[in-house]
Amino acid sequence: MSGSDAFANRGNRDASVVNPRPSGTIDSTRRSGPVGEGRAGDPFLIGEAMTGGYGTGPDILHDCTIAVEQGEIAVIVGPNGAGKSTAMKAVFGMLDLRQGSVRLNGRDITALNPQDRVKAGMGFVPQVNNIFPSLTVQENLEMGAFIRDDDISETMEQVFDLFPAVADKRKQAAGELSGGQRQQVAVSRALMTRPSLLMLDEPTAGVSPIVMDELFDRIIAIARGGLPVLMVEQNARQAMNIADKAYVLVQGRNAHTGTGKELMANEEVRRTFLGG
Amino acid sequence: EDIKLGIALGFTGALESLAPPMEAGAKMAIEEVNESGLLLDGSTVSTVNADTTCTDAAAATTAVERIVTAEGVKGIVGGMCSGETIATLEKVALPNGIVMISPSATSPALSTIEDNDLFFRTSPSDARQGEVMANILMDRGIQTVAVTYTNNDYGKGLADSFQAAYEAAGGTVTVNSAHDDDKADYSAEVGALAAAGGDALVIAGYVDKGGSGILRGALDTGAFDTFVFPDGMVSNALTDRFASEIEGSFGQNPAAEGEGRDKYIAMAEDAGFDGSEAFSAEAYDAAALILLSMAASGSSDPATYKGSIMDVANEPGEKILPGELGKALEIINGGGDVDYVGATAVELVGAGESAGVYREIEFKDGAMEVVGYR
Amino acid sequence: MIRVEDLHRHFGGFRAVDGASLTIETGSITGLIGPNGAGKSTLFNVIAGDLAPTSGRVIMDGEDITGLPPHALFHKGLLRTFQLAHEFASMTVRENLMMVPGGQTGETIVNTFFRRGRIAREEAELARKADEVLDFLTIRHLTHEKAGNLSGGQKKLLELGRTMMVDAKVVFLDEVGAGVNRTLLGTIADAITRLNRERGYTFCVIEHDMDFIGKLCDPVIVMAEGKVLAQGSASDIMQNEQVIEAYLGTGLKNKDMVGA
Amino acid sequence: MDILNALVAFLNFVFIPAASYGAQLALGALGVTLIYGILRFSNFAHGDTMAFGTAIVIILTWGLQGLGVNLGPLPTALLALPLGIALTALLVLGTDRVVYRFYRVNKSAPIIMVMASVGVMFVMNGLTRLLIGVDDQIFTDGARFVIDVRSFRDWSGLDEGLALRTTQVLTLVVAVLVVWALFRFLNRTKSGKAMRAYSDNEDLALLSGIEPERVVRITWIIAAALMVIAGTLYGLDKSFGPFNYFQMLLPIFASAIVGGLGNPVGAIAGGFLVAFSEVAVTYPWRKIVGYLAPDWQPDGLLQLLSTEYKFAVSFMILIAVLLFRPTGLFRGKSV
Amino acid sequence: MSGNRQVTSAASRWRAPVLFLILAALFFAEGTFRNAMFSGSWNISLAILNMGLISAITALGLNMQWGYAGLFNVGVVGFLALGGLAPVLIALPPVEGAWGAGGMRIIAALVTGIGSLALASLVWRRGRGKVGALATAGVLVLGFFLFRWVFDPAVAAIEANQSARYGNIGGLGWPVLLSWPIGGLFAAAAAWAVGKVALGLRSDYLAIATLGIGEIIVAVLKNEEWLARGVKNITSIPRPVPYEIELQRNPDFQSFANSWSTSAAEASGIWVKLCYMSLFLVVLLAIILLAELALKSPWGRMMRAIRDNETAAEAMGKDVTARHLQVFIIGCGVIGMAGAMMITLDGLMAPTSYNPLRYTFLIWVMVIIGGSGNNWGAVLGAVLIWFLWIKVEVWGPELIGLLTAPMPAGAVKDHLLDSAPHMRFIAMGMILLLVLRFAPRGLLPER
Ligand SMILES: Nc1ncnc2c1ncn2[C@@H]1O[C@H](COP(=O)(O)OP(=O)(O)OP(=O)(O)O)[C@@H](O)[C@H]1O
Ligand SMILES: Nc1ncnc2c1ncn2[C@@H]1O[C@H](COP(=O)(O)OP(=O)(O)OP(=O)(O)O)[C@@H](O)[C@H]1O
Ligand SMILES: [Mg+2]
Ligand SMILES: [Mg+2]
Repeated sequence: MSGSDAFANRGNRDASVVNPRPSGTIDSTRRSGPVGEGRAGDPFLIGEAMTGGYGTGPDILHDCTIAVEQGEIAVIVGPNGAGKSTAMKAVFGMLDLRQGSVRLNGRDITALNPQDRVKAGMGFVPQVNNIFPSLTVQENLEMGAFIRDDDISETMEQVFDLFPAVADKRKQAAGELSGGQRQQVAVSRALMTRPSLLMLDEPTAGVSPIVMDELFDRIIAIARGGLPVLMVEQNARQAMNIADKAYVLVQGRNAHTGTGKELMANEEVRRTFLGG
Repeated sequence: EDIKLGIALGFTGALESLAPPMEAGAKMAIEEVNESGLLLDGSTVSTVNADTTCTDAAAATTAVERIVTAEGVKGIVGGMCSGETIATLEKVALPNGIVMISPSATSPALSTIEDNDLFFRTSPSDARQGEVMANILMDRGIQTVAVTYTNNDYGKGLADSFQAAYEAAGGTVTVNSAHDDDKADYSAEVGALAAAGGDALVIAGYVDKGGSGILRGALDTGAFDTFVFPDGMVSNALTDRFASEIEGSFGQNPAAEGEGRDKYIAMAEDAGFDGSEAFSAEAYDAAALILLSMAASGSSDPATYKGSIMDVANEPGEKILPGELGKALEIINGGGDVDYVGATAVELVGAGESAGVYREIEFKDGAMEVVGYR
Repeated sequence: MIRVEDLHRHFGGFRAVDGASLTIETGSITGLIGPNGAGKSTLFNVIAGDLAPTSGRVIMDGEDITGLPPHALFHKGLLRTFQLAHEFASMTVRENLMMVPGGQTGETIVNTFFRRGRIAREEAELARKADEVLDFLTIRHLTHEKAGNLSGGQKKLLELGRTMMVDAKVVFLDEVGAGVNRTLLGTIADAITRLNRERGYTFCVIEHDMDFIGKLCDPVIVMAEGKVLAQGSASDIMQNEQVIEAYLGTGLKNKDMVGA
Repeated sequence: MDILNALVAFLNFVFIPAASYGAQLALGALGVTLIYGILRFSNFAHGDTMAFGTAIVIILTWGLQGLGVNLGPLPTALLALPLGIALTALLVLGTDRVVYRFYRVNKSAPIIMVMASVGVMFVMNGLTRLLIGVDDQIFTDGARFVIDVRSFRDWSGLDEGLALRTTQVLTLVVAVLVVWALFRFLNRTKSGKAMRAYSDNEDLALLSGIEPERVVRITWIIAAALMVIAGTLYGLDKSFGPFNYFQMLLPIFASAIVGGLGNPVGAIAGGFLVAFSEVAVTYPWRKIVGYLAPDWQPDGLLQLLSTEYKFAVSFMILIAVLLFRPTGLFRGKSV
Repeated sequence: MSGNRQVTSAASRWRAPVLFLILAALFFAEGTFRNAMFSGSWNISLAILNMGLISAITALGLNMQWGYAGLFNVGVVGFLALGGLAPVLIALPPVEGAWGAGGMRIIAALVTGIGSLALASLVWRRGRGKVGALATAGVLVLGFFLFRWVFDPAVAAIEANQSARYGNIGGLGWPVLLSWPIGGLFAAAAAWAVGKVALGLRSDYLAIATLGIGEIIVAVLKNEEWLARGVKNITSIPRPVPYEIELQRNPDFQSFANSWSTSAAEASGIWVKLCYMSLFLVVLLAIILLAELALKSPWGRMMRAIRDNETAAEAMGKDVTARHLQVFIIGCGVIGMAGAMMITLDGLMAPTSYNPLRYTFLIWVMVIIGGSGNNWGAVLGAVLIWFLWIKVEVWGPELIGLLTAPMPAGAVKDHLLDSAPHMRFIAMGMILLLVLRFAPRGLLPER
């Protein structure tokens, strides 16, 4: 928001001169750089030794590494402000890394902008504002498949199979759905690209326990279908149960890494980060 | 001596399209005098423009203040619109004792203003035009009319004086309503005028502004067949746009009978502008009057030459037409007397305003014809 | 005591709150849970005056407060916090607190010209009180920080702190725990308990974290489809068949697949 | 009772003029509402950009007329329209590049864009005058009337005449076509849906692989097309005066808001509502009442408000609509 | 949210004094140097300054609304015009016969009108649903016809009274200085009515409402001839300062002028302008003083809180709508006062001159360029922009002349030279865009 604070909260309420809906936050004008070679023995996705922050501000991430293998679920947990969302954004190219690299499927994509990472096969579901509220559910899915030029009806059927609740509402504006349904639409939208990797930022925040279980079920199903899933979770205990790999971030650094089971077994991790 | 004259017109603003031919007219007179080299022992005259914006009194006074106090002009051709003219007269010309001759400020209010004999105009007061127009209508046997006027002091003043004169003569005004210039749409106005009805429609507006819009709408909807055009409408633009459609319509504008005007128009054509545009001839006359008065009084000091203006403008003396300024200067320098007639048959009456000779025009066979003078 | 009587709030044809009736006892910490879209936040918004009810009444201590604007309710001691923290971002933490009390002499524009002495005295008193509150919340070191620069959890503490600047009677908390780290949530829970015990605040809390609800709240009210579904102690509610079916669920179905 | 004459008078003085004026307002409001919905600010430069685009079309039209090209009964300006739109689109894109893009990239508050648009308004205002001068310009050619008053009277034998100008028909036809095309574009095509998606949620649009800058470009191009079409139709139907378009800003905004900002259907409804109320409320009903009830021909004009206050009407309507429906006739941006 | 961390550089302390010094230097140059850029006349320099000071007061009023509360008022022109009505109704001598002709009836009509509005709003608040709406509409329609029935004959009678010279109701003949606060009251009363409706709408539609109301007020002034002669203008409004002519005739003044070795004409102009300047300065400084006192108190803190987050402020017991209404009324009052001062300075009331481009948008440019939220910024912006607005008239043609000098003579060059006056708009737009780009918080940012 640099430079605009003179106006930050002036006149912006007046619906006759500005549209009070919040604007985007991603710099859409950045251009992609070249794609490099991956390294031998890399996992499917790896954000390695990432260091960086927002704009010219201080570094938020310090030498942080996140990786996920084909068909696995990797979970990131940690206290508020630890940099979990920032790490996801870094992997997705939404902030400039000062050091480190991001490699996907044998290619170095550190220089790509988010649009091109979508094209490279990454699907992302943000924590909030993750649907197009005035578009119908079906149009939401079509937008998910925006970059595809082939026939999308088959994928859409697959998604509807996975999320029957979404199929029922396909003609309804997505903004009219309940919170849990919205989350399902959001994940469906990301699946429409036929991504080779799914990234979820706190998909269960603010949803009721029953919907949370449902969502976790779906996520497991997706992962077992062969699609690697990388997600951030605050409901750490449930998340650890399903994680093939788990990262605990503290102040932008990797504090603990292991399988979900291992970390659950670790007394210190349980007490300080998992709230139990 | 280098004498500076100010030309204070609304180069931007509501009447910006009228300003250039007026400026050209004033400059033509000055050119003529300069070429003769006969003014006050070979003095030269140069001009300084001030943009009065027509509407913004503050900007106008500042601009005129500048040409008076900084540039040191000895007289002003201007202002253009009545409101702004009053403001600059009261705030600049009077305190500084500068002569202003307005070519186009026609508001009746200027007839009675406190002016220290510094203010003159080469156009008549609208009060007079109202009477003339009423007479024309009566003579043509038209008993009921609808009136629409441009919503400013000119339009309103003219419409009111017309209504008074017309009703006094036994006519009926079915409706007397305003239209604003530069509006997006005139359907509502045309509808209202049509509903009120009348044998003719008087359009006291500007041809380059809302007047055309009203006329267009009234023609297209067939609301009226006969139109009456006062001075703001009578121009070549009217002929260009509407001539074939307004057969039989008529109007009047201040313009003297005879050679003066024709000559002026020809001169203007040579100089590359349209001399028949509204108030262009008046601007020529205004500038000429100032310069001849300077010559007649032998001084470029406004306090001195302001006394000669009426003498120069009125009888007795040799009649002076446009293009004869050199001749006039010769006569004056030779101690003779002139009666400046100029392009608009200048005859200053009252507190120094044009007596108002109007020519009556009519549209016949797609052309504007002069049918008489009043 | 707050009593909600047959409250309705419709959006177009949709009945977000559809005849809810419930009572919040003075001195209690009442939990409000229910599926997404049950109408909890809408109910809060109606009670707190942010939305007008379609029909029904809200009674506070025997007085009908239906449809009063939020600022009027504030002066009656009914305060709320927001699901997303609503701090005054460009003001310091202390200013955030000092602006809260109503009826300050210096809030009347004419007084700012003529009663400067009195204003200065009041300001000193307010600053002292604000510092006390910050001590209580363990964020005294942030006194002069811009509120916009606080972390999410600290903002939530600040929201709570604002309610302490005046003598609130009832405080409504909308999802204080969403997205908050569990350890910090513990701190917040402690603060709520202390306010309830030491100052006698009544709380009504929306939350999806059942541990938090279980530890803090008694009684718990369950809403579904705009109506009250059940009410009772936390442990009762967690056993309630209907509640399990509509809200709690029975855990992961694919549990067996985990780690496979 | 003379229903036919009353009807013809009504059509001639109220319905037809209001319909074509309404269509012009609707096209303008559509542009405003599109920019509001997608770029999120009210474009105060809209009127003056419209004037500039129209000025370009006029100059091109003169060129064509000079070459002797014409469209028979239709105005030559229609031929010049595509090139005019292209040039205006270039100009508008240039403006976006040097002015608005900076604020978009910096995620400035939208109000700052409004301020910038005020700056652009001043510049455009001056540029238009530089380009074409300050006079009214007339560039209509082709057949003036589809039906004119005299032939209608002769044909029907009624007292009242009815006129239908080519430009009025043209305005309505073009407006319907443009609106239809726009709706098809927005609701059926991928790019159109992408625009709606962007308008809903910029970040998510980007995360779905939609190029935001492309959406912005398309928006400006469509807006430029709407501006030039609306401006040209208006200029053909009335006349071109550089200042008129600034004055149109007010009714255009009123239309867009009455309809529900950000909603294209609303913009159209708003345009017609404003136009009809302006004409109907200030129309003196005496004549029509006279036809319908000849015995009861009243003395007064039966005019609710004098025409000087006609635009006060659109504001009264605006306030009334907003009191009952705070988001406009058709809901503005959805949840 | 990096923007929230505001860096206050050491230089910013000197920024305001330095900029004001530069501004003063401009005026000094205008008054003393005579060249292509400046006129070298103190009369002009002071004339620009005086109007600049009035603009500054207008900008202060707008700045209160926009800078303190974020209210987007695009109807400045209307409130200025309304304020301008005060000198006419207060300071002008009464018109003979006008009151007798219809004064009482006009008052009765206004009472009827306001009464039926009040009744309508009462019915509206009491009634519910369709019946309430219908009843309200009924009251409004009936009230309207009743109002017209009382009002129209009175207007006709007053306008018929000496219509060539007067035709208006005339003034009270009170001192013109009194009309300044009264002009403020006029505008404030209108602001109350507008704010009551517009600020109460659910989404804030203040901008469009003010845009409309501004036009409506000007339309009323144009068309209600009985009030201030409408478009026929009122001239010769009394002055609070001496007339130049009288000074010139005064021998004491002549010798005083001679002692400064200037002509009496020039000295009288300067003297009168200095008198005006002192009056304006007193008002301006008083307003700034009060504004600053209010801003640096709990009231100011409350306003900042409301601007930051209305929902939260409302939940913290602040009546946001009432505060907005208050600021809106105060701001409009200040604008109205400036309007009255402007008419006093001009000595002329010409409703056709109220053009939104000049009196609304230019004021906006002043506030934005000066630095919204900062009172001194508004003053700086106003005086500076007004100075440029006037000087562009001279500089524009010079600049175009310079730019076109290398071009071959021809139609294009002539056209460009002829178009020089329009440089005004382009220049203002450019300045606004440049400032927004490189100093988005204005020349003197809010602290
Ligand atoms: N857009 C931004 N600009 C500057 N700093 C930011 C921005 N977003 C986040 N931060 C800062 O980065 C740090 C990490 O934030 P991040 O959102 O990654 O935390 P998180 O681990 O996701 O926390 P949570 O669990 O609360 O979502 C915080 O200190 C935050 O203040
Ligand atoms: N302004 C509105 N317009 C239309 N529908 C609305 C509006 N606000 C809420 N709703 C609908 O009302 C229903 C209840 O919403 P509410 O926010 O009260 O749910 P909730 O119980 O708080 O859910 P959650 O736990 O997800 O926050 C939802 O279906 C929502 O879509
Ligand atoms: Mg996060
Ligand atoms: Mg909720």
